[in-house]
Amino acid sequence: MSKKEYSFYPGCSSQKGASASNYQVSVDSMCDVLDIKLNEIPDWNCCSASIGYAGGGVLPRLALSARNMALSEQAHGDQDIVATCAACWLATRETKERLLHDEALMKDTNEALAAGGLKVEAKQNVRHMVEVLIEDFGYDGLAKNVKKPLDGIKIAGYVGCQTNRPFGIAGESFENPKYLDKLIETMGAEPVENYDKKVSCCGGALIFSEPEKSHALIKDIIEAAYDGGADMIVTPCPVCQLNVEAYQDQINAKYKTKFNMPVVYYSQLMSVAYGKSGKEAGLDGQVIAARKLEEIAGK
Amino acid sequence: MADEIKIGAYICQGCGIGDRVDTAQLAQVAQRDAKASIVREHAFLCNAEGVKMIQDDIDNEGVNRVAICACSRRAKTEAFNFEGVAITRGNLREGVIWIRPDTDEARETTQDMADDYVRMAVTEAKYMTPPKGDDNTKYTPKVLIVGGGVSGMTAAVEAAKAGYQCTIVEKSGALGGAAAKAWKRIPQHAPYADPEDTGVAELIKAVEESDKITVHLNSHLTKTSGAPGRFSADITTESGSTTTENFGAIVQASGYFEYDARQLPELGYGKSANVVTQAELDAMAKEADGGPIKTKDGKEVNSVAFIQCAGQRSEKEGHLPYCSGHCCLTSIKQAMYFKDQNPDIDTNVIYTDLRTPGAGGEDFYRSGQQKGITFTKGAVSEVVASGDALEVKFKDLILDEDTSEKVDLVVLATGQVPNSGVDIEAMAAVVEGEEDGAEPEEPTAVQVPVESILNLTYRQGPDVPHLKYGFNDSHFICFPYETRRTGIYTTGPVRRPMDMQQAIEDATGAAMKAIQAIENAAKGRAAHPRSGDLSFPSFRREGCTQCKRCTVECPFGAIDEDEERYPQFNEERCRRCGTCMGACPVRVISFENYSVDSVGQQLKIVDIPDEFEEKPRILALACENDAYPALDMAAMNKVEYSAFVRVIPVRCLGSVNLIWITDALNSGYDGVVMMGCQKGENYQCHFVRGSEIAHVRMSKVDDTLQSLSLEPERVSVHEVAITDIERAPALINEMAETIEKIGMSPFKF
Amino acid sequence: MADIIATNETILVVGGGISGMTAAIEAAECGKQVILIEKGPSVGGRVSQLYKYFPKLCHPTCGLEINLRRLKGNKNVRLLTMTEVSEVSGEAGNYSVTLKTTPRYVNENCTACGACSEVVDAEFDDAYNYGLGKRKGAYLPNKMAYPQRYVLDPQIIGTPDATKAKEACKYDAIDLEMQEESNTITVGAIIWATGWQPYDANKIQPYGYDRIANVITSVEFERLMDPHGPTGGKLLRPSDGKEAKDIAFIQCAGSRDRNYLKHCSRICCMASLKQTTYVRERYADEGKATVYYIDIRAIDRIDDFYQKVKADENVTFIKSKVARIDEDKASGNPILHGVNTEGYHRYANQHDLVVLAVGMEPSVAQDEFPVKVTINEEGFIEQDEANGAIFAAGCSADALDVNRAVQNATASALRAIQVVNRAAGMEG
Amino acid sequence: MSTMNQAKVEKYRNDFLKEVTANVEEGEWVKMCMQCGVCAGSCPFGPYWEHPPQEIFMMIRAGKREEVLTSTSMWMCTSCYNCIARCPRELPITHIMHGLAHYADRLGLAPKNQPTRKFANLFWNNLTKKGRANELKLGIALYFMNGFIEGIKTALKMQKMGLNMFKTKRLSPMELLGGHGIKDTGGLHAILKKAREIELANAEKFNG
Repeated sequence: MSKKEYSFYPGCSSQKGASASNYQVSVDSMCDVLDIKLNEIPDWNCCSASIGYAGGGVLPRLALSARNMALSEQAHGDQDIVATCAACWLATRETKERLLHDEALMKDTNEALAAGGLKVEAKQNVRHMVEVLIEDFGYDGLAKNVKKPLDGIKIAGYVGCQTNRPFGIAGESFENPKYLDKLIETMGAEPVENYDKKVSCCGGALIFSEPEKSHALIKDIIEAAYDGGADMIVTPCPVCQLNVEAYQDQINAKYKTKFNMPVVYYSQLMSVAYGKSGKEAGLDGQVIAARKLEEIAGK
Repeated sequence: MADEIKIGAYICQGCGIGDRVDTAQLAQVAQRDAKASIVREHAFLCNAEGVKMIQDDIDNEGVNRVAICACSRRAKTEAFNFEGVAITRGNLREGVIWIRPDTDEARETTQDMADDYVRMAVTEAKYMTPPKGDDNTKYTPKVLIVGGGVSGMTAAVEAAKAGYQCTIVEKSGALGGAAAKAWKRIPQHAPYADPEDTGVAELIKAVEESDKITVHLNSHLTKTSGAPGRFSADITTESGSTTTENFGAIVQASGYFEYDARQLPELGYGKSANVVTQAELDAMAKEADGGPIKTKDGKEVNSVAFIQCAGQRSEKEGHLPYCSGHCCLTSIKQAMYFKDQNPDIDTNVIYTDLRTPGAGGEDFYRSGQQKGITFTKGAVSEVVASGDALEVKFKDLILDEDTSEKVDLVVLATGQVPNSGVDIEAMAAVVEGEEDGAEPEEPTAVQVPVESILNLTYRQGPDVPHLKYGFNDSHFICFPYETRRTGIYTTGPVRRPMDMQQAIEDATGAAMKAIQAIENAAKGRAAHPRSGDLSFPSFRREGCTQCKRCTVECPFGAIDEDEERYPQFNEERCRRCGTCMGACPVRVISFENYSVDSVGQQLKIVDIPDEFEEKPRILALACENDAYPALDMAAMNKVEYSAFVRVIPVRCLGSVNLIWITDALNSGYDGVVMMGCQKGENYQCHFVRGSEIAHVRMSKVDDTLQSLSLEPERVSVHEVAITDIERAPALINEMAETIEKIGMSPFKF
Repeated sequence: MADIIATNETILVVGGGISGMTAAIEAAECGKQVILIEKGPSVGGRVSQLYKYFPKLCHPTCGLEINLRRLKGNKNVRLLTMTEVSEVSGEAGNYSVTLKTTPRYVNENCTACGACSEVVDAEFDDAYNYGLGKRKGAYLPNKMAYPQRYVLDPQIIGTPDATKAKEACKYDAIDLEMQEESNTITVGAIIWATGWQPYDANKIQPYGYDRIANVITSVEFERLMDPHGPTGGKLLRPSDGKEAKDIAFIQCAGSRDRNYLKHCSRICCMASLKQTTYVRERYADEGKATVYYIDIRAIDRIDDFYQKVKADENVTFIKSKVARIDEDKASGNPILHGVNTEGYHRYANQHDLVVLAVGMEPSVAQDEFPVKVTINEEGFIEQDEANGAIFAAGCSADALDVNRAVQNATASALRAIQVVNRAAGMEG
Repeated sequence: MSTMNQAKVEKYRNDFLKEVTANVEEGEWVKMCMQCGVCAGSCPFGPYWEHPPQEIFMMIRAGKREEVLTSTSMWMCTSCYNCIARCPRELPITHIMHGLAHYADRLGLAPKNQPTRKFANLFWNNLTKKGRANELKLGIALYFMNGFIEGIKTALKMQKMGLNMFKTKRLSPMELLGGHGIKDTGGLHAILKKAREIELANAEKFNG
């Protein structure tokens, strides 16, 4: 299979030293095996995620994503834009849809971009990395590269919100998407059946401003994973990953629970299954060590 | 009947009948006991060969009565469909072998059962005549349409398109009815976004241009008599001149009255000129014709509130208990009048349940929202004048608070009150009450000046009976055009509240039914539900005591009185239910294919074993539409029931004559079970009151039982539904147990 | 089937549900020649799968019995089951229609004795009961089925079951060699009455129909209540076979929703109100019903039925579109989450059983309609001059209750008669 | 009352629905709500909403301007998009909530101490400064958004979490010294400024 190239939008959290830097490490490893070349959009900016609204209005917010698209068009206009972060993907895709849907908005946006010497057409596909995997490789294609099946690991596929709604992955439902379970299976692990909190919200960005309320949601998410007999949780979203993994201490303190549930990215599962080392899979970036993955990676 | 009766009895051995009963014995019984002329057994009677055997006997042997002893009368009807002969069915499969266990002990009683059903089928055939049809039929391809509104005009135009002559009689001086006063109508086509032209002018044009349609304006009916195929109507103008014309069928499209909003003083109607009804608003919009809608004092309206369900869906005295169906959509339409003219006008629709059904309804609702109409779920308590404006006080049911809104104009969505003429049943009740010396009940419904619409000369009264709230609707879900006056179809808002689109559909269907009535009447065929039945009641005048029960009890008002006060049957009004036959104490009414004898002789030919054989006999009379199919389906499920029962299907429990019960008890039956359908307000009976009447009549059976010194438990009457596949057999078994308890009848000879 | 006689004075009615039967019978009772075709093995359609009608609470099979008797007794109607339209060409007053008939493998010799069914082993989901029960590979579609004739499931053809069935039949009624047939006929007018299907509840993901055993659809609920149904009329819930006494009804399940069907299906409010009475009928004071609704649409004079149900203390109405359902793992009870918008009250209510009042999806195949007619966004055939002499009847025309569907079918019969009368020179 | 608020009150008088339609992101959808409440029931933070979205829509129609704009409710949105996914009328509820929050904030009506309001503003300022989000600065600013003492307390509470993140190299102290950013900040700022101008002009132009 020839090399596949995409115009890559890594997003702030994937930068070195940022909260999802280990995600990026594993994505690179995974792409290496799949022969994917990610061409970073030059000088990309933050998408403002879903929390930029208070300060920014509609147009300034859309302009942020439009700028990224404009830069992508300039640099690799013939490639699909791919994001690994759910919020980055959502913001960019939403901007694309709204611009294409509304001529006036397109005009206004371009007027704003012109102030920075840019211009956008918004014609490129905007895709999440998961879509690339499922649609461009397929489960069978992904399975081919498995060197170390993840035997004996039971995993709760936590899809969360923003890779799922409002756009979601083609062919999947909002309430019970199956792709993550299928990916888990493809890597040789066992998905938790009917994982109740699969698409429940973790509080998202409100973890910062409303920690208590968010912790209550996260507690349910982890609890349901334990109920399903999970060894770990896997997710496609950096916000989900951070929220569900990093606050377990605080949740334990408040709710007298004893959570110690590893939360990993799909790309980490894949890197390990594809024979990469624990470091290459970003496992050293876990706050709660994913022992079972480490074991397989170490073999 | 000049023909000699020649009965062929055909006994099928198929489907296990031959294995379970001795068919040779059945053949013998048919010949010896029931006197069939030709008896044949066949291994597979319903196949081509078996059918041909019977047809050959009809063609070559002169068989004119065919008794088919095989499966239920509901099975294999296409195979056993012989022309020109009377056909009866002995139910050996569903009636015998499928409901009895295949055991040695049961063998004898099963055979007894089969023997009897063969006797009964042959005997019934003997007392039946193939109906010849009515000689007095007329073909009058002309429809009388009462009312020149949208419903009436639609009926006329549609019937005319099918080739029939139509006459419209319109009370007022112009065609168009209520719709003509409206500016626009609710859209009838995608995208269901905007009000559209009413189409009334176009419809009037179609009426006026048709050479098949005659219009009488300023006219009403002063007398209507006859029957389908031969109605005669006196059409009288305002000036008093009368013309008499003949018609084949009648469509009554007499429309509705506007609810009298003066009964809603709390909503400000009558107190402020700026509180109007929907009809008045449409008139104002018509006046404005796309320009600003103005109040009575000439001010442009800047804000308007629509109050839904004004005086409707309410148990309060003087209010309408029902929903008028169209008002939500109408308010949206009218709010659009304002919004389309000037989007800055505030329009608020205050509702409790917004009702915009179907494909177009929801689109129209959304379109209204798109145009900026506000919808508030709220309960309005009061409208008060406050300075120049009106204050609408209401409880916002979403925000859960009492609030108010100031507006220039209030529109009340008041309901439709049917213009259905005289409530003949209330009239009859009043008359009866007076006779009993009781105070006539205070009518609580909204009163509208009552004039008869049709002025029928029918003995039961001048108009079509009302169903509920004054509407002439059909009682039946599956049969929306059923009225209780054959050949007269009501349509439009007189039969059910409705909007214009529905009225157009409804009127087209009513025109169809009118045409059908004309065609059927010409051939002497019964209308629904016994469609195609060519029999009609025959009446032996010399025996009649003029008791009038038949004329009173006929559910369809088919029987009048002649000058000498004898009943006068109007065949084409008759639905062939036999209620008159059941009513007649002197048994002078019968049908060629259904008579006191055709049933009475069946129950008499049943073999009644003597007391010591311990084989009781139970007569079951089962409604052919519900109880009988229920028993059939019980048999398909192999539900067992007593071998001592003999089931006879009847057209309706209302056709059951007391003599059958008396005869049965006298001749040694141990019990009688009657199974009719549900009575009461939600009656199931397709002959309206058959089951009800039977229950009343049978309450009088006690006298008979007493005179015979028999226990009252020996006769039971039940309401049985077609789904009672467990219960119907259980009722029979219950009677068998009762007999076991109280003992056998002493009347065994 | 070479003996189909049809001319440009013949009316073709497509669909043998209550609308199609009505249109066919009404026209035939006017003396017109009618060919009535039905895709399935018997007529009766959706109403034959209902336990009771609203608002009278009478049984649909009662009216069906009358209609069947009218049909059986009328020689003007020719009924062809297992038949569909594959092609239409021509114009008003002169259509050429190709009919495709799939094999039933049972001929008119069948006496419905049931011997074939007894010997066949294979069982399949019973479509009559919406898959809630099983039926044999040789079967009578239901107890009221007309034609009263068995059918062999095509899945048993070529298996030993088929041979066994054939051997069991004493009447030479099973013909395993039957082939698909195609016939082209001429007709003057076509009445399209292909009815509706319950909206696929699997698509309404928040309600977990595919995940939670005790979430069922309104049409399934009818089957559970029906004595002819899979439980013999007992209200037993799927998860554990226990009696369900506290039942939630969710309105607009698939209707009035841009994610599913954007139209209001009209019948569902009345249907749920009716079904609350079933619960009360079965369990008296122990029976409880809760109706979650947006607007209760008990339209026109039958609003009194709503008033009556509303007055019942055991029936609760909550103005709310339920947000989602999950399952109490221990009891199997569905838990409904949402907000009562009348005053903002949040709830998480457990019930024994949830009934989704699923919407009415027209069975008009929008993309595959054999000839050009005007079909609206909702999928219903609009009345349009451009449709020639193709007239929709019943739920092919709009989301209608039985009463209105029959009304509409009667009107369609007249529209068809106008065309064939013109063809016959009766003018108009 | 802020001047902008004053101006809006005068411009729209009692027609709050119209004001929302003109000034709030996706505000033209508010009129399309049919009060089913599926949004209210779908929100993960539902119980914390004083007025759920559908009620806010009704309040807007009822002209409850003050109550709506000073409410904390729309600040409860976690952007989970459940309401959007389920709304039978396809209202972009998430965006309307964001839009209302933004508008209330601009008018100076949003509750000053609403934590999400503060955080969201911090976030915007953080990201627009250098074009990319600086998680550490954001985090520190976040701790201290309720004042110095509160900030110390929060920081202590969050200490372990922060340490964990440092340990796993998912939070870099280098960020304090500049950290990530884009090259063309000038261009970005020009774009954002222009976008803001166009948006304000559009709201002024809107009429009905």
